[in-house]
Amino acid sequence: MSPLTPGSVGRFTFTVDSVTIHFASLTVLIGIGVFVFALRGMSGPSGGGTARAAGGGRGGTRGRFLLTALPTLGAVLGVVFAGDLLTLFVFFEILALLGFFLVRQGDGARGAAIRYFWTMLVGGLVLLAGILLRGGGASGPGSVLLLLGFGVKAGMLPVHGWLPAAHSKAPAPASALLSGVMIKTGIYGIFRVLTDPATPEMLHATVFTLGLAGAAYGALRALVQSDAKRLLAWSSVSQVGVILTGIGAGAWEGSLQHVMTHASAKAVLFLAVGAVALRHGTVQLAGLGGLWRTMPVTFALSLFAGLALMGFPLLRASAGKAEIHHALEGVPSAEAVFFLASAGTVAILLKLIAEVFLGPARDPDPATRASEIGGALTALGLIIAALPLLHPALPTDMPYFVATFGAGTVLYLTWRRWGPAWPPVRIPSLPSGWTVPLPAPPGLPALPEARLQRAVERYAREIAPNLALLFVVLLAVVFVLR
Amino acid sequence: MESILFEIVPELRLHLRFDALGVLFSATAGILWLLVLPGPRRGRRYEALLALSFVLTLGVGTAGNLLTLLMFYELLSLAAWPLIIHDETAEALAAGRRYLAYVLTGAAMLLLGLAVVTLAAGDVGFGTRVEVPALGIVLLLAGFSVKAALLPVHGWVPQAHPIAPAPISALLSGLMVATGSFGMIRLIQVMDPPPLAILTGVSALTVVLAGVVATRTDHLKRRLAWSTISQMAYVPLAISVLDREALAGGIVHITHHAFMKGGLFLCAGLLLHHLGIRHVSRMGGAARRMPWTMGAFTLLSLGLIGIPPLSGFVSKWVIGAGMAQAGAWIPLTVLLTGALLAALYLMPIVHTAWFDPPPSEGPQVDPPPPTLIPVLAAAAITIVLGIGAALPGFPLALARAAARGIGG
Amino acid sequence: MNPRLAAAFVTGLAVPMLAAMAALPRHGSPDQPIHTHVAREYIESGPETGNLVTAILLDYRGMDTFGEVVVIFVGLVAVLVLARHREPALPAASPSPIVAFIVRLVTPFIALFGFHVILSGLEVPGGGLQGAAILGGLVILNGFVFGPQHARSLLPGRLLPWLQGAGPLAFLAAGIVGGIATGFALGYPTHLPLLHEAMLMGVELGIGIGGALIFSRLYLALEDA
Amino acid sequence: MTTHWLPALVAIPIAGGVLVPTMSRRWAPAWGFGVLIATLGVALFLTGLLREDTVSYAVGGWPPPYGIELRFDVLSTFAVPIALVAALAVPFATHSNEPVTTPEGVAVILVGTGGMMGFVVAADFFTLFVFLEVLSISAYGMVAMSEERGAGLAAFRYLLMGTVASIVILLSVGLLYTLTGSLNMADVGQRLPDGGLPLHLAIGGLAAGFLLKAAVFPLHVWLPDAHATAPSAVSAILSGLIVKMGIIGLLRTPGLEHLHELLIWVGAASLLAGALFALVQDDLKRMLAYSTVSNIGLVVLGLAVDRTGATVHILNHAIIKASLFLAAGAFIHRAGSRRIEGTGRSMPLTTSAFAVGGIAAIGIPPTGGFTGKWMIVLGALEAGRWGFAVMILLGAVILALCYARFVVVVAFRPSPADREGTSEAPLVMLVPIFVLAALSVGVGIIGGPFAAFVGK
Repeated sequence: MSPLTPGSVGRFTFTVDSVTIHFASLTVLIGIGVFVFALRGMSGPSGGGTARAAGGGRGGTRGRFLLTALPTLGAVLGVVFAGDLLTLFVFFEILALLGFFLVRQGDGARGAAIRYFWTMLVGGLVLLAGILLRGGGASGPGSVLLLLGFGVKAGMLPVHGWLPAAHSKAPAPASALLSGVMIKTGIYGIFRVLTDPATPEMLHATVFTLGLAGAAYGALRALVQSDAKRLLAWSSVSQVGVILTGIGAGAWEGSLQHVMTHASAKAVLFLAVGAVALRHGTVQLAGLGGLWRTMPVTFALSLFAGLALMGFPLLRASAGKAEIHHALEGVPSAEAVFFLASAGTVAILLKLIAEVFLGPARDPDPATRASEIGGALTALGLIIAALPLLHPALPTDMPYFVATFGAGTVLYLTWRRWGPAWPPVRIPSLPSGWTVPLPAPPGLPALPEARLQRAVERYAREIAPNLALLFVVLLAVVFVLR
Repeated sequence: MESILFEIVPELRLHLRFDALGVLFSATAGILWLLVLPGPRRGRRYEALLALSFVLTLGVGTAGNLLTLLMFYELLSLAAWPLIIHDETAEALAAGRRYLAYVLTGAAMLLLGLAVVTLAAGDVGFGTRVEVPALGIVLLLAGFSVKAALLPVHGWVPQAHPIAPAPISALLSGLMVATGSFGMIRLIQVMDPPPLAILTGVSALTVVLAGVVATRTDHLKRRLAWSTISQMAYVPLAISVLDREALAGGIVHITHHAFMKGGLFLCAGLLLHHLGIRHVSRMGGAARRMPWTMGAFTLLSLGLIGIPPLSGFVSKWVIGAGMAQAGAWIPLTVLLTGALLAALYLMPIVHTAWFDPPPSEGPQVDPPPPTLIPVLAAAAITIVLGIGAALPGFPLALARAAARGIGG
Repeated sequence: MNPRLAAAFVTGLAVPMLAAMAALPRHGSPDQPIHTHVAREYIESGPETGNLVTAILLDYRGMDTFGEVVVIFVGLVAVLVLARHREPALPAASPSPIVAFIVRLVTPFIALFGFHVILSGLEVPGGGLQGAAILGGLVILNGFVFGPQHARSLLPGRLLPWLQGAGPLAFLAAGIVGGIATGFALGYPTHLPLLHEAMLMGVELGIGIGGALIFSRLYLALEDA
Repeated sequence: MTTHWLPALVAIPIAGGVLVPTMSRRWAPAWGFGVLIATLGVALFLTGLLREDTVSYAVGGWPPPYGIELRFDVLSTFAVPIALVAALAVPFATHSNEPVTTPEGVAVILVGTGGMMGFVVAADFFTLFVFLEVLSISAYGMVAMSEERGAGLAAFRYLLMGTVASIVILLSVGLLYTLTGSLNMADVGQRLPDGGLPLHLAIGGLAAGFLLKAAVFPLHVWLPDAHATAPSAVSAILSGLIVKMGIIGLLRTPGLEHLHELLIWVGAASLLAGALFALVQDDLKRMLAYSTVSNIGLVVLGLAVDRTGATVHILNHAIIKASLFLAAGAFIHRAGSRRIEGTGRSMPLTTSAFAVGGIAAIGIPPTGGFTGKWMIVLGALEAGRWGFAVMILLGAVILALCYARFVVVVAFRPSPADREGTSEAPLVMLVPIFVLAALSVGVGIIGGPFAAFVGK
């Protein structure tokens, strides 16, 4: 049974095929890793002070996290095993709800969580509309809405806004789950839609274009972040873009491979950053440095994961990216953008690893130079890091890697020398009627001037530059695709 | 099964009929009444009228022709009125006056419509289809829309629902408004309606505007009342699509909504009674004081928004599927917008209650089991009806059977 | 009401009424409906009793007369309800001896004449109501002269409640007897002249005595008030 | 068909009434009740006969048109509510300290009942007039019986207006006699000239007189005072029965079809004006009185569009309005004054009956108020008179608000402190109220056969 049949209420159907197994195994493996980390790295009911920095949130974080994370994994499995769209949607919405609680457990995550919730809710409604339309026989518009709905979850370009905020504010293990597992359900959905024969051809190109744009845009945004978790979050946007490019271009196996790569690598990186935060109480790049000495294992694992993500040819993990790249051959413009994104990824990861682990030690306090987080994390990290090695194969595009690596290094160094600090993105608290009630109807209240003022300022500070950048990238993409 | 009793006026008989639609409605009424029965005693008058209005609701459910339907419908309107003003405050009395003015005007329109229909087609039983002038149908629809709280004539709901005692609010929102929609369904069961573009427009407007107003309302029960206006407009919206599946969705929505909104109003009543909370802005930390109550509230809210697999989702899904089948894109959009608005006015309550600090700490004051159980039962029903939607004998099956009986 | 408005109103009503009068069949012309239809039948079939007016009053349209007697009766009773709770009036000032003497003198004659009018109504113009007026007037006259207390003493004490309803009761009795004798209520048995006569006499007497008492009591009740 | 029970219908209550003054105060109500129950029996018997044929009776053996004819037809079935309401009013009044149950009071009621009986069975215009006088004078007396302030003035006003009406009716009867030479209704109907000013004046005069008796707006000015100040038992008779006599008179008027256009407008005006006046009343009985004006308007409107409906409605409204006035009387009795706030709190049964009566008065199915109203609305629609159907329903809505208002006053306002501990009305009041309330629902439930019977 195709997972894209509309389904009927009250009947849950499930299906298993290779794609399902792929996503499911990924979910379970990362889930195990995250749990192990959480058991060790988060505080119990009588949690200590250090745990607050890593896990964030109030006392008793671990229990709450586990209570949320376990059903989250179940819901993810529900999504990927769903035999029809309705079943899928049911788990999808549950996932959205649980995700809210995951994000909400972070310190200062209120705004991000709320934004996440609304985005997911609207995304869910769009998805529902898509499902209904497909069920009603309008497979064209239905597919568009399905893509949009799944795209929201995946962090596809125009609807990615929630992702950096949520991923960076959530507690580290939650971020790992979010980036590693949850956004993959969106990708799973898009994959299913695009592999369905009923989907119009035109949508392949659309996904391809959006993916390409996202890959470049995310990379550029990530490059200018000064917060390690935000950097990783933007990197996720970029990587999702890469995967979507692959799906759109028809490089399906490569895409799935890259899904696995990104999931595991990003989980390791988030957990590593979490471990760093656990020790040092900050994730600001400016406050870190030289940690390779105190946390060598963490460093090694991060490096390993970073290399996998960059597409280091000796790792099997790079095969996916290579296949995606191959699918682009013959379209020079797309290849150019893809190259930019790849170089950007290299620069990002170099930046992360270099700023955190290399260089002079910035932390003068010897008291915090404690041992590493411990054997559990190491074991977990190894499991995760080993994933890309499961199917070792010889690289096929060593030159490409060298080129991207070179370009990325240049990019990183350039930024290091001259790079401007990107204006910090403030997460607006949405919507303002959330807790502060306005005068009751009848008659809708007038828009307060202060709110208007804030809106204008926000537009000038945050939205306008983003739009400009987006515009440039899209223009480039359109230009080269022509 | 039908039973024809008395001839009330020449050619028009008191006529009872048991079909899927009526059984579903009556069963909903029965269970909802069971839920509102526990709680503090409120005196002879209250209990007598409560019982009376239950009987009359059953009458609405089992009416076999238009006249009988209208009869029970009007009597129910009147029987509910003393319940609304039960608290006898000046505010309640004002609300009661307004309620009566609205409901009676609606009744006048219904009667006129019935007269037009009777002149054209005689006794209109629900088993046969008849040809009647469009004017009659329009009048009847307009009359029913007063009770169904469609937009220009919704005015009684936001006043009457918050002012009534909590169990009565639950009944009003759960079933009283539904009788209007029920009447509309009965109408299209027997007559070919004219193009229902106006009904579509009006209900769409109602869904959206009432939802927007609900987000702007601080008074908890009033917000829930606006929510009722918005949510119950789904049913006429579904009717106006003229699709069998959408209709089934509309029918099942009546039942599902009854339990969800009924439960929410009961929760609101408990909040008021145990914590003295009337306003959303005062609800910070309420969930810490009354975790069970607010747990049920949260679940019911999620159900109302239409989060799967709760019952609210089932009705939304079935309505939506029907609309999609019929190619009614605008109603479908409105339907989803309504769900979004439901989230906009319900989730902040939940969020505030669970995550915001309480104004003053205090011990947990969850009500004693007899009062708490109905609320939890409503939540449980929401889950069961959602997950078990496809089981035979469940509302959805009955609604589909009913819609089959109606589908032209 | 504004007097001018009232005048205008009355004029407005009067004009069409006068116009209608003008449009009526000419007064006195023999071919107009009232002379050719029912009334002719009355005249042609002739009075079964001595007097045509009495025949119409008591026979052809006895029911109407019954009704009118009841009207008078109920008028009295209504007044009695109102007067019930008033305190007794003061005794009248002592009358002039001349007037008192003359009234004492004529009282029996007036009474006799009253009864004559009542009973002769069967043959000549007159009848119960006229007699009742005379007898009632007699009581009222006494009341004026000697005060209400004296007038009250002229009335029969214990029998009063029975006798004041004499008019309707006599009609009812006649109705029942006539019903038995002729098969129709208020029918008069022409084949039984004696009974016929007795019934008419009874009715006239009832009307007369009852009416007289009613008039008297009306006077007394008003005097009390 | 002929039966002696027909004249007996008139004779029994009058004989009873004439004999009451001979009795002691103690026995008068019982006697009155017995006589009225006997009358009710006769009325029911005659109504039963009516299923086969109308009953005609030639008084004194003189065949119509020469003698007086009594005729029991569909309209005469009003005798049943007359007897019933009057019978129930008498025991109801025994608890009041007003002189209704003195021998004279009972006599007035009995004779008045006899007058109404004569009125509804009269088939002769002059007889009709005579019995109209009997019942009118009884009615003036009944109003005057009240101990209320202003009752005398109200009665006097009533008397003035009533007398004007009577004179106009008498003049018109005279005109009809001049035109046709006959007084028998059927005969007059056959012998009417085709037209002409006198005919129109006669018909118009009759209609005007009867409309005045029926208290149609704007001729209603006497009614509210009279009905509101009268003792409640009497108000029930006045509002339930006596104003209906005007309608029955209209229904007996020949050539009424010339006046349909007038009637429909007058009726509509009365319907709305009565309802609106009722809305602003602060006194329960005045509200009920204005509600009667409104209902009479409905019936007058109905005369023009659906005579059967109008007839049904006067029958049903008699019972409904009587039950309402009796309930109002019970409230006032327990409150001890016209200030009845909160009285209903301790009188749930009376309040329920009042509510049922109110529902019936508004005309919600399946109560008696619905049947007639429905038929009239249907008639108006059938005649293409849309606006009037709407007006009827509008009037019903306004009336509903009036009744709701007084339900609030009675049952939802706090009672004054000095009236704590009142109790439910005594049984002798409750039973009449409940009999009437039950009947006002009962006649609605069998409204179909009922209307068919009336429409025959």
